[in-house]
Amino acid sequence: MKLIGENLVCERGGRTVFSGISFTAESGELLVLRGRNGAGKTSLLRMIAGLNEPVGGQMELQGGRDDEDIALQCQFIAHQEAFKPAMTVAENLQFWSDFFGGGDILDALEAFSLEPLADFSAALLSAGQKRRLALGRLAMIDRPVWLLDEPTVGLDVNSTEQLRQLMRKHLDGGGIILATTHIDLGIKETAVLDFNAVDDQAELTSIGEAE
Amino acid sequence: MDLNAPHMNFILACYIISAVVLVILTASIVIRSRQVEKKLDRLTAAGARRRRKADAGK
Amino acid sequence: MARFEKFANPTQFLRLQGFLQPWVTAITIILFVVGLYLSLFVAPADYQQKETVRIMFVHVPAAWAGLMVYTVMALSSAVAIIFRHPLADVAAKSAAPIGLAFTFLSLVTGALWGKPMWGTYWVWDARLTSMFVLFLLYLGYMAIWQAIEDPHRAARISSIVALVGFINVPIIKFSVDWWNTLHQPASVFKMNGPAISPSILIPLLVMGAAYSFLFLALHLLALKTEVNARKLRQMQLAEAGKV
Amino acid sequence: MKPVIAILKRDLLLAWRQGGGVGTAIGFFLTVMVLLPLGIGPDLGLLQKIAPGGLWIALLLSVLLSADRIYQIDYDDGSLEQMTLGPVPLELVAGAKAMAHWLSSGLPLAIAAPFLGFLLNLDTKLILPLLGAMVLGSIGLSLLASLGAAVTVGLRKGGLLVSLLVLPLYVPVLIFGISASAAGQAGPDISGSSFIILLAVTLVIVVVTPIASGAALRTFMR
Repeated sequence: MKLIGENLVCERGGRTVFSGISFTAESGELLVLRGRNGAGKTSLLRMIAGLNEPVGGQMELQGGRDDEDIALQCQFIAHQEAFKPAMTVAENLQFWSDFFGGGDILDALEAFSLEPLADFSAALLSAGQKRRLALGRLAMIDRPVWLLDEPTVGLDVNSTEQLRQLMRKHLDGGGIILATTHIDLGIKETAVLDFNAVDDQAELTSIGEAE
Repeated sequence: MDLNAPHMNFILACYIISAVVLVILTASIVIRSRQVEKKLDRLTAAGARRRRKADAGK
Repeated sequence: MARFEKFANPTQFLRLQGFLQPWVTAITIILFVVGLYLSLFVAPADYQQKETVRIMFVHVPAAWAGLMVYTVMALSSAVAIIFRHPLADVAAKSAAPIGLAFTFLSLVTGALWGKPMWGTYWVWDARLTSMFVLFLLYLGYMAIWQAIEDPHRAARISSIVALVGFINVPIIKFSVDWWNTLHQPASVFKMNGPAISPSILIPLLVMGAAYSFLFLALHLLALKTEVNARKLRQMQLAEAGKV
Repeated sequence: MKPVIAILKRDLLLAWRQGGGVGTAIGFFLTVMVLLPLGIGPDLGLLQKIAPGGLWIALLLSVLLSADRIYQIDYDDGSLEQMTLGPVPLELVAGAKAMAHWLSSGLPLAIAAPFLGFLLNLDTKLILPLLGAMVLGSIGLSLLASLGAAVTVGLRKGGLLVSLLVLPLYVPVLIFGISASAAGQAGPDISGSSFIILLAVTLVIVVVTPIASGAALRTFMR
């Protein structure tokens, strides 16, 4: 499986956020997006998730389920956790499982050891717990491409470790991950897409197998 | 049209109000058009001056 | 997403507008002069209404133009959504105030006509009520542009609102007419008289053409302003980017 | 279809848990019921004449005001964003949410309204036809209100704008709703035919609303 983007152009409010971005990410690869804030890292993730259409260039997922467009084969974990405080943790997870068509909520709970909180109302959760709940969806819903926007924000040390194992398992299973992050995820990045390049021309700089 | 027919004031009122509203509408569009054009010319002129300065400086 | 900085068709439009504007303005003025002369001096007084029939020459064209402009807005909104044409939603936006003015005039002249006819300024006649609702649809459309800052988003949402409004215009017209017949079996006096004699019809058509050309002239100019305003915004954005 | 049912179940559960929705809507409805006689005067004969109209106007205003929050919360907490990635198009999501809004506040209001008619000295034999017309009419009212909510999601003064956008679209539902509930009051029995026309108007709304809402929501996602 291979996710390809060719000279993508993103525009927001009449201003060009980035142009001419190309990248490829194959099964088992982690592509990390780096760059200053506002360089368009999140915009690229949102573009792959089908939330905003590219003004130029095109994207392709080779080897995925061709009948579905890319967005349906992605999971996009953004800053907002999308949970309803009036419902319990289990109810929230069950809703997302039904909505995305299946997935056992136990996987989500176990991935970040949230089982004891299952029947708690989501309103009682701390920011970190809410973060773990959102990331738990990754373990529950089976989609090949993961789009993670600053996944480690708000996580403590062992949650970050749990996230690392989850990502490790996903990559070994042939999944693809694109993530924006400032810290080292502890997984060897097969490639970095640096948005800091001059005048919006981000280049894909592959890091050798060294580390 | 005889001017002292009954309800003449209604007829005249209709025509006058129509004329006034249409004139105001036209004026507002023309004025806004001139304003935008003036701002645009000023900006392009400023841009041209800066480019000339940049070329002179090279 | 519409690509606004690609000025291919706006420059074509600006050239077309530059060419058409003087001609259309001239025709509008001529039509108005002829129309007013015919309406005020040539058309005979109605045997029943006497002189007040002349109000019709400013009322019916205004109502007709108000409806035509909303149709133009709906069509250009459809083009904006389907073909993502960068000029289409601006065409709808610049047409709205003109349509609002026409609809407002049709309501005012309709009310002023009501006084000599039925003794009250406002009568819930089917046509007047439908025009009133159309007036509200215009206000709703223009309120969208005020409420949303980002022009791209405002353009898309206003196109949707115009189209939904347009689908409802015939339904509202039908329901108001139906409602009118329900409560007033047969209103004694139809708005434009039993049959229109040529002596009345010609001034009406000329005035109708005058209002339509006035819309065309104003719309061309307003559209040019919108194109320039967008260019201005782009340049200011670019300047802001450099600072 | 499972995702649509999931949304329906979730929204109904939320409406039930938060409870406030229907309560405040009925509260608002009763307020209008008090204002009408205060404005028009306590003359029972007059009130009886305007009762169906008054009930309908109170109903449509209550439904309109209770619809303001349908998409706002999901937009703010990121649920709507996740739903765009779901297996069903946004149009169906909008349809499911509008249906949930109708079931959780439009319908209860429509059922309660005729029985509150006694406040306006409503003729008791009118209660049943009014109930039938209002239940059907409330579908159109709820869906149009949800369309207004979709078009103004994320805007500051959205509430005011929703009223201006949606109320003109209420005209057909109001006109045919009232004549459907008049049950032979005005001339020959036309409530039957107007009931069918009301149904037709409702069907048009049921088709148009999800499509327009989906398009509007997608614009706000960008």
